[in-house]
Amino acid sequence: MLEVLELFDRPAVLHSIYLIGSLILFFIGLYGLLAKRHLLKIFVSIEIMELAVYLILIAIATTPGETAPILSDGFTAFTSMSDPIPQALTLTAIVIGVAVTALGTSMAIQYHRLTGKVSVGEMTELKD
Amino acid sequence: MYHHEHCEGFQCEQQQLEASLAQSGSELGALDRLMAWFRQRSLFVLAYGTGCGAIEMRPLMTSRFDAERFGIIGAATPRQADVLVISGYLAIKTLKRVIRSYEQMQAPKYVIGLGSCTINGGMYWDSYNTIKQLDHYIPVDMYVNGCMPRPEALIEGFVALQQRIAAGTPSGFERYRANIDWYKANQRRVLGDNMPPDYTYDWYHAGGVA
Amino acid sequence: MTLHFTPVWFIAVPLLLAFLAPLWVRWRLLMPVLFSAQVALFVLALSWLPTVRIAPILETIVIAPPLGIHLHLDAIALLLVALFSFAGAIVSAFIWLDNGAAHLRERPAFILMLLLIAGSNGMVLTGDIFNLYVFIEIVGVSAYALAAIRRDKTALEAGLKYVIVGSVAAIFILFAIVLLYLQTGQLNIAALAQAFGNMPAQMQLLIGLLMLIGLSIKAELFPFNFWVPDIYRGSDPEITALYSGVLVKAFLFVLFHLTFILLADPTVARNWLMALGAITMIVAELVALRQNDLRRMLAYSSLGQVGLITLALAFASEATTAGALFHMVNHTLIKVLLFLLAALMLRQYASLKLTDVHGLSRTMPLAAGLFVLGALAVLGLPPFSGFISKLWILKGFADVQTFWPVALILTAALIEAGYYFRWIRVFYAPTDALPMAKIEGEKTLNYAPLLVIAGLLIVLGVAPFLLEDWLQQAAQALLGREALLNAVLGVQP
Amino acid sequence: MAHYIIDALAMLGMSYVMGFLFYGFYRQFNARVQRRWGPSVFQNFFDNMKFLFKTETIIHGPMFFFGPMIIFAGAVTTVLFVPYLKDSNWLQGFSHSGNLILIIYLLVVGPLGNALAVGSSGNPFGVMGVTRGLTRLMGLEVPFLLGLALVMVQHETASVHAIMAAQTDFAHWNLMTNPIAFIVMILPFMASQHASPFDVVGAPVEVYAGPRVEFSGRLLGVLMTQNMMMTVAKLVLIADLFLGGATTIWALIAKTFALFLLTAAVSTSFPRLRTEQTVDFFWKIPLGLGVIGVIATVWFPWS
Amino acid sequence: MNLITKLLFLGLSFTPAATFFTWDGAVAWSLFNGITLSFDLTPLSAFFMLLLAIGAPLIAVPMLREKSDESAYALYALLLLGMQLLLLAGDFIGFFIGWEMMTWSSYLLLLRSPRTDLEGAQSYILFNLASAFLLLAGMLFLYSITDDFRIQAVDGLLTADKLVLFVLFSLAFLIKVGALPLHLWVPRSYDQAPDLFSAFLSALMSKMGIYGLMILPLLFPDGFSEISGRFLNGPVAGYVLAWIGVITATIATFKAISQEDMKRLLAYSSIAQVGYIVTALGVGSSLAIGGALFQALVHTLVKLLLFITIAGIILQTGHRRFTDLGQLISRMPISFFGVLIGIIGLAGMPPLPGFAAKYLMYVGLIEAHWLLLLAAMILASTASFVYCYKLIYGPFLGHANSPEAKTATEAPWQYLIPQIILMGMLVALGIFPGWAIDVLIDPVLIGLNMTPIGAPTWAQLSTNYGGYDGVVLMSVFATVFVLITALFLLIRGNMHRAASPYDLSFCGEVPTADTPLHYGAGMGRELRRVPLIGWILRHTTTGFYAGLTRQTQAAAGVIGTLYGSNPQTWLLLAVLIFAVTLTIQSVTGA
Repeated sequence: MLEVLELFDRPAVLHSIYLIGSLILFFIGLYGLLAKRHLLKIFVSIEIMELAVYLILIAIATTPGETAPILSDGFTAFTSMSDPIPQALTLTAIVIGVAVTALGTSMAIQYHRLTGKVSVGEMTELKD
Repeated sequence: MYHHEHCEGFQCEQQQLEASLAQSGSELGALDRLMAWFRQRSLFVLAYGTGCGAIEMRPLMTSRFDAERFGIIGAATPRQADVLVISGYLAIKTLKRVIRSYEQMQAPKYVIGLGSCTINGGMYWDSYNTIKQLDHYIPVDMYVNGCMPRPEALIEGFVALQQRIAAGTPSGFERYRANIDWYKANQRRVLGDNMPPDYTYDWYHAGGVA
Repeated sequence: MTLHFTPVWFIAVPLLLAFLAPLWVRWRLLMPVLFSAQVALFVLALSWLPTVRIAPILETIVIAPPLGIHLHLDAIALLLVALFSFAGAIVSAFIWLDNGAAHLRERPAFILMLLLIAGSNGMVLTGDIFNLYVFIEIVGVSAYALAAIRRDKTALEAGLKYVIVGSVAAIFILFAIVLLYLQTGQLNIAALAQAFGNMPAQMQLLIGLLMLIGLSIKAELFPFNFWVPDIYRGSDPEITALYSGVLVKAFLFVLFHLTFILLADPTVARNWLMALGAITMIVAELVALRQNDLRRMLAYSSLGQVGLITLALAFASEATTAGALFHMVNHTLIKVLLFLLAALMLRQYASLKLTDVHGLSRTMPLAAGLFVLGALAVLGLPPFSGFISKLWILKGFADVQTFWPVALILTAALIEAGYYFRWIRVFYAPTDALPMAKIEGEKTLNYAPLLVIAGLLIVLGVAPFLLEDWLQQAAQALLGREALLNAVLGVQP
Repeated sequence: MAHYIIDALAMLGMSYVMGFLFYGFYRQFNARVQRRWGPSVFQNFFDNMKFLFKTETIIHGPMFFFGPMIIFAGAVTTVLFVPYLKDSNWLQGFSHSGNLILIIYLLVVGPLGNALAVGSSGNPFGVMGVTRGLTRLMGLEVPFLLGLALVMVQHETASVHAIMAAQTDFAHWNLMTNPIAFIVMILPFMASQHASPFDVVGAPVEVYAGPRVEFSGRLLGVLMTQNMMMTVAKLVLIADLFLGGATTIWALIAKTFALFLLTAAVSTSFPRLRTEQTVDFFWKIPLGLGVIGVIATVWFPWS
Repeated sequence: MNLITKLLFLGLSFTPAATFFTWDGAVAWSLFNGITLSFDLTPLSAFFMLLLAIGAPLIAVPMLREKSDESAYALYALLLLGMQLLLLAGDFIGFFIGWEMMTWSSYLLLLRSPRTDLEGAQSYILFNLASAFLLLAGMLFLYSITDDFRIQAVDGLLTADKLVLFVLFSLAFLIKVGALPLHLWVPRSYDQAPDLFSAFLSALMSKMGIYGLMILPLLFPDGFSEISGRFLNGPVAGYVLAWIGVITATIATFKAISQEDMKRLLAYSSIAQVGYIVTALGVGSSLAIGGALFQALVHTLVKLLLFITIAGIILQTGHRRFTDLGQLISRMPISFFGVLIGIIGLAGMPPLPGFAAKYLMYVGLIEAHWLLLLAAMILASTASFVYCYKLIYGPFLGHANSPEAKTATEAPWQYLIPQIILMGMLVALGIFPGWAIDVLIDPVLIGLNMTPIGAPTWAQLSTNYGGYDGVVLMSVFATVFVLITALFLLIRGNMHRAASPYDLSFCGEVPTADTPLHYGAGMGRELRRVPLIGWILRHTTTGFYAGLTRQTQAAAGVIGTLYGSNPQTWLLLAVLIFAVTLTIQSVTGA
């Protein structure tokens, strides 16, 4: 039993699990993006895909046992600390993603107010 | 030669018309005689069949009678023709075309009346739509009588016409020009408003030269 | 205190000005600021030209590459930055002078436009791949918002579509960046380039494809450019001018910059990219034949030109690259001109459908004339600069006896002529209708920015040697992988 | 100068006399074939004089008058540019200033001038006739010129004098050395003489006498005169080109008469063709022969 | 203001003349990347520059009559500039620049006519651009072989390369001259263009195609001579070109006969006339090239004259169809003489110079022993009599067929001055063909390294096949004409003028104003009964090009369906392509 748990501690296994999970998440998002008609659902799907990508980054860049990359409490060297860059990147990306999603949803709401439509398929105003 | 010295009945009318023209056959100069000779030697006949006599005109040109040896040959357009043969009866409708064609022919030009119908109406003497006496409407130089005359008679008529031309006898066209008003009045009597336009002869009034 | 000029200014100045927007609103200086900022950047760029010609400028922020973030100002970056500021200046001058589109003269538009320019400049300048992603997103967000800035049905529809497609493209790019980082632990492009060759081939392929598709969507390459006509049709023509003139060029640069840097041997991707470019060109030109709306037509024409540029850049010979860069410049100028003309025409006509603009030359003779000029230039007819750039590209192909692109380019130009001249003929069609009354505010001053572009097109067409050296250096900079790697990685803080 | 004037007058006089005699002969010949007596040999002269002495002539505007003048001038020019005699100072006209191609084109100048007059008359039948004439011309000119071109290629010159001079004796007549050219050329040549069976254009009973429908009196006389002269000029030209030219007037008359006899024989034997049949005929038979001639003499020069 | 603009425009139209007379020394302009444009006046280009110098002001004069139109003037100036650049260019780039400027500025001028329809405009620009792009392709091909854009670079290429270049260039220039079957744009544009601009198109712009074609003899691939030597006295490529020219001439002539519109007729006649030139160029001997140049000169003058005169008629009557005109001879006598001289030149009748040109070309063909070509050329040139006759009969003779034709007056003086000048030039050239040979054509031939034709005197045209004397010919003809007219008038007799136009022998009937007496449009209709002509007239290339357009449009439509409006579809497609490419590449192993 323990061996099984230890198995999970091994980075390769752990990374695989994270990777598979993220990819499943990614494909869920992709499915939603391609199959759902509702505008908000589409934005949700996009957000899910984005999150999946972040997850991959965070998960793969971190190995079990590493500590948070904070220099305090007597830690003076970057030993056995996780790589700080992915986390910084992810934070930035999340901010951007939020901005995009916010913009998109606000547009969608306004569009709904103006036209009463919520479906992507009904957006045919621009077609000649 | 069936030429009468004396006039009878309606023929006198024509002689009175001719009387006004100078009898100048013997006074022809050398050049005039030459010209007259060329003229009589070459007669182009307008191919215009007005009545049943037209059927007699055809053999005239063929091998049997061969009018070409007299210089007589058909012409398609009045501009080129010298002789207009009125071949038999002349309906009033046709008269208009005949007058038009005659006036479009270039002088010197001659008219031969063929058959009795042109002389006195012949068998159509009481028809409502033929003319009875051709020379009331256009001047006739030579009548060939008969109903219908045979080609031989026709040839004889032509030959007689040639002799008249060679002799310099005044021709119908001079008579027509001199008495145009009389002819026009006669024509108008039968044609009424259906007269051909007058630009073809208007210039006769200005002394014959346009 | 002396002002220290650095490339950061190209990014920082617009951003700063954008954040100070309330101030400009209060002082009623929005438009002058917008315009003068762009002009200032343009002048700045030009003033740098002699320096950059000697050696590229590397501006490191805090620490040196590969660890630090750095901006890289070489000839091509300078060319594009100058081009973007120039296009921005023209568009803002147009908006300023033209009192038609009120919503473009307000604060949101002001901020977004500055952001767009700042982001585009950043994309061109940055030497860090995540930084690149950030700039892509900045540009993206501002572009999405600008697309919808009119806030009516069509604009919102365009904005929404743009958001959806754009964010998916961004995810592709992000995915590729994440994979790159995970594989190499590097974010600096130069460092990545060194490490890229050591990655497993499968991974290279995956990353390459993700990057290619993400950037292709953004850079409007077939078959990822289906969104373009709708967006161009829905948003304001002034904004569209920026998309076609600035945005696409920035993305094209990024695509080829990454290709040439990351791949030690660019010929690997050559056939792919050339095929992509050729198909884009032919398909777009063909489809444009049947477009009955001016803006959609211009959109397709834009796609066709992008295809041409891609085709030429992908060939990666110096002559074609220089020609393609020149064509980029020309295309920006021309498309800005044409879209701004479309904006002017929209003031006068309810719609820009083929059937509605019959006899336009009667009411707007100058606009029609400028349209003709733009069309001739985009078709590559002398004596306009479009001819020179096309000739340059064709000559580049002929230099190495490659004739199929020549044939394709000429065929595409012929098809392009088919529709452009159809529009011209419609503009000049005789109409029985009386000339429409001139609308208020239609004044010759509106045309001033457009006339500047027209003059530039002629000048560059007659005297292309003015730009020759710059373009060739830019081409060398774009293709010179080794030089760049050495320059970046050899630098010390 | 005086030499030229006398020479020119002699050429014109000879052409005219030969012309009406030939045509008179033709009418006689035709009559005899038809078992008629026929008119006098001088009949054409009489006809012509009659027209010239007509006292009335109608014209339809100035161009109508100038047309016959142009055609006459064209005919005279043609006559004067054809050398009548070989190795002689006389009957040369201005032929040293011209050449074969020029003569061929001069043959057409007159008819085109006349066509203007016909058009000017305003008679649609006349114009119809002109169109037919031009169509026939289009048909006949191709094999005609091709035949002559074969001769020009054979002698490598376009000068009639040089071609004449090259035919020293009977064996060197082009008729003998280049018979195919003669065969190619002769039927179109007949058509260019308005001879039956290609005379649909101006025949008296076809659309009202064709182009001449409005011409009368003296203008018609002029047209007849030039026609006779032109006919002789063409005959002389062909005699020059194929029959070795003539050193004496008698030889000239004999050769041209022989050619004319050939034309007359064909004319009396065949029924008239419609215009398009004419054209089609020329483009099939003589032109086909011409192509064979080209292949035989130019592509595969046996000799 | 108006007057100043007009004067300025008139001055501009003299720029080719100024260039022609004052040009000295070469000019170079560096473009980029080692591409340098060089401009100079060679004997050949000087010849064509002369045509331009004659034509441009003569067309400008009647243009002054219209309301002053600055943009038209500007375009016209650009057009002249382009043509001068083209002629001066010493390399293909400059040539191409001039060529294209000419193309688009003429297109814009074409658009100024209210009659231009979409098909006409599109076919004009697309054909001309196709021509230009073929030229560009040829240039680039040449450059790829020789690293040189100079025109002289074509010397000494391999046979295969020459063949490729020959095909590209000849296609380019044949489109410009409107050779069959690439002529679709010609009748449309000549017909629809502003009336005076048609003169420019036909007289001057088609000559630029000829100028281009002049380089083709340099390019005749010589690899087939062992096959062809036995049958042809010349290169096969030349033979093919000559046949193209002569077929063009023949078919265009028949088409011209069947036209019912004056300008369309002239358009087809232009195609035909230029076809002769192409044939002569195919022969390529010095006689034939001389003939081609002579024909170019004559055709320029003739077409200027005819188009300007026709423009005058259209201006005065508003009609352009043969059925609507007639009997203008008494109302527009000078125009009548314009057309008369024009058609005599066009038909190649002696004594006008059209004959000299034809003579040289015929002799060139005979000298080359290309007799079948000669026969076809004769066919075309005799058939051209019919349309020439139609051209003068329709408007001027016969009966007036519309109220406007009954009341028209002579064209304004602006139209008459060029007509009179051109008539004078044509007559003078006809009298002095040797002068044209000596002064205009021989320098060009020498410049092309060919034997000059030479002329003993200015009056004489002389070849080694014999020649003729223009002065003798003209004086004989004129003397006879004057003498016979005088003689006839002296013994005038009773010659009288018909008192009415309806005094016609009309089978005894009396025609009236309602009788269809004008034969204008019907002329040539019966030609359809001749099998060959009927076949030609029944077939057109319009269908082919219309089909091509339709197919392209259909393809565009099919591909256009890809550009839907649903973002999900777009993304689905992108993802699918990603997946498929990834799979394929992974499986095959990149």
